[in-house]
Amino acid sequence: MELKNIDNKMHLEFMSKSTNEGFARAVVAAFAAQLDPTLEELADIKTAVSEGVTNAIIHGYGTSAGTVHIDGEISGKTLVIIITDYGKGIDDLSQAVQPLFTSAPEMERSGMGFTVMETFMDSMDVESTPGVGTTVRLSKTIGKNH
Amino acid sequence: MELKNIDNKMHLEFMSKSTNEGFARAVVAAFAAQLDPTLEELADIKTAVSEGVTNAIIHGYGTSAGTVHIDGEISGKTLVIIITDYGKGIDDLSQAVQPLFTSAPEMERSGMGFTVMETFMDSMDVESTPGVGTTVRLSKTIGKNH
Amino acid sequence: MQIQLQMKGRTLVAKLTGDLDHHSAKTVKDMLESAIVNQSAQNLVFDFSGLSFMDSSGIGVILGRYKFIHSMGGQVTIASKNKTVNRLIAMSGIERLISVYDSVELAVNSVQGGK
Amino acid sequence: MQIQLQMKGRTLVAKLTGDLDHHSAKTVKDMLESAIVNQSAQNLVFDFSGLSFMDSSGIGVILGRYKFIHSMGGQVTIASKNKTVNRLIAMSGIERLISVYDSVELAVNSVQGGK
Ligand SMILES: Nc1ncnc2c1ncn2[C@@H]1O[C@H](COP(=O)(O)OP(=O)(O)O)[C@@H](O)[C@H]1O
Ligand SMILES: Nc1ncnc2c1ncn2[C@@H]1O[C@H](COP(=O)(O)OP(=O)(O)O)[C@@H](O)[C@H]1O
Repeated sequence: MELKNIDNKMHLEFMSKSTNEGFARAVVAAFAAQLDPTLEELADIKTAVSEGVTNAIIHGYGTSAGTVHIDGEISGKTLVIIITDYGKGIDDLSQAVQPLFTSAPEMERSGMGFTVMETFMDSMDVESTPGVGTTVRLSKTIGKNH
Repeated sequence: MELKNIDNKMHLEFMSKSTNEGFARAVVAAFAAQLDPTLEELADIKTAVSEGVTNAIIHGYGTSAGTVHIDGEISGKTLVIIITDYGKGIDDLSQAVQPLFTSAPEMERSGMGFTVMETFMDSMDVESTPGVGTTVRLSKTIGKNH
Repeated sequence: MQIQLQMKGRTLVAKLTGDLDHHSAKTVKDMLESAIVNQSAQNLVFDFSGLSFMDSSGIGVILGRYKFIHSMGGQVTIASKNKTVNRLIAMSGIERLISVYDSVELAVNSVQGGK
Repeated sequence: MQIQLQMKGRTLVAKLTGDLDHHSAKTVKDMLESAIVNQSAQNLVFDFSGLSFMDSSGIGVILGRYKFIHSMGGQVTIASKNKTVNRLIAMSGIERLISVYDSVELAVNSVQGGK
């Protein structure tokens, strides 16, 4: 059983276009700012969000039009960010999260996206259904290391 | 008949809390940044958004919990921002938009919110249904005065 | 929002740093009210040189303090070079009651009758 | 994203300013590729001192240029003091191929064999 009081909540939707990667980072950074993160914590969060959003745009939707969804939640000092796409989904999830695995080497992808999200945040959970879409849930508690 | 090609689109929802006024300004500013506005144009947009969001929070929802919605749209050099609440609505709309009219003088409201939105943006349209909610549609074309 | 308070003679100079919106208005109001009373300030100068943002909630804060100071026979002025803030002030009509100056020095001098 | 290109001997120094993400990666890739060919650059130094953001798309850009330069017998180094960027680089394992230095000078000297 998990109990939590949600102090603040936001939901964002935007078109699956690469111009919106920077926009998504700015939105999550502005939301996280309420927790008074250090510059390094904020950089970690922005980097992780950038990975998730880029994946939704290039792997989830690719050349087809779509909408990326981000949910943000603050409970106490903990930030939860959920990135969802209704794109093509991931067939082999345990392979996908391996460091250096990429299905798009021709796009110069490094296969480090999931590894970055996992390392820069406290937790990462991925749910994906082929043909339906992908949800990445990231969380980070601010002020742990100071 | 109005025809337009939408270049970018976003939708934001957040809790009706005054902490989110600054968040909403930051989100719209980050979205508008794609249009390369001058600092003054950006300040105008942020001020107008702040008025609309503050109204939704204090007049629309007041002490009851609610969600504020913002839609953003970019077509060419034109930014459209739509702020919606599902709060108490406005009985007398033509009175409400008068400069200096406020129903909350005890909160030190100045009654200038609608006037600011109208002046700082190119257009403002308000739709409100008592007991249902209020929608304010603001638009501004960037680069008009330079 | 940060507020720095300073007495110059019988004039309270309040320097606001950050965003003056509905969210911060209540704090600003409370801090100014208690400072005016505790320091027996006669006049009030708003120093907006550190303000990064203001909306019409700021107009309410200015006007509220003006009413109190004015009822005691004092004066209120504003130091602001911020274009958007100054447009807001002009638009609201409070310029007829409260003058806006380029610098804190000019704003203070004006309420103290050039002394 | 802005790119400033400069030749130091046979080394191309590329200073990136702004955000290096998937959105800007393609432009950076194209500009570096044509500069390397046009200037007959042997080595490449990434100057990340002006970088405000980088994610794993940047790793792809670095690795892609490394492969090309390396196949021609040249070397790639990076000048970066940005903590988050350096953690990304370390995490990706490319540090085994590409050294990271505190300054452009050190990064250039290293590929030019201390000359
Ligand atoms: N949202 C997504 N939708 C579909 N496939 C995805 C998604 N996110 C990741 N993947 C798959 O997982 C792989 C690994 O992702 P990642 O670690 O981020 O590396 P990269 O983006 O560099 O390929 C991707 O190459 C892709 O095949
Ligand atoms: N979203 C809203 N929901 C309900 N009432 C509103 C809303 N927005 C504005 N109003 C009404 O219109 C009046 C005028 O609004 P405005 O010009 O912004 O001035 P102020 O916010 O200072 O009162 C408000 O006092 C309120 O009665």
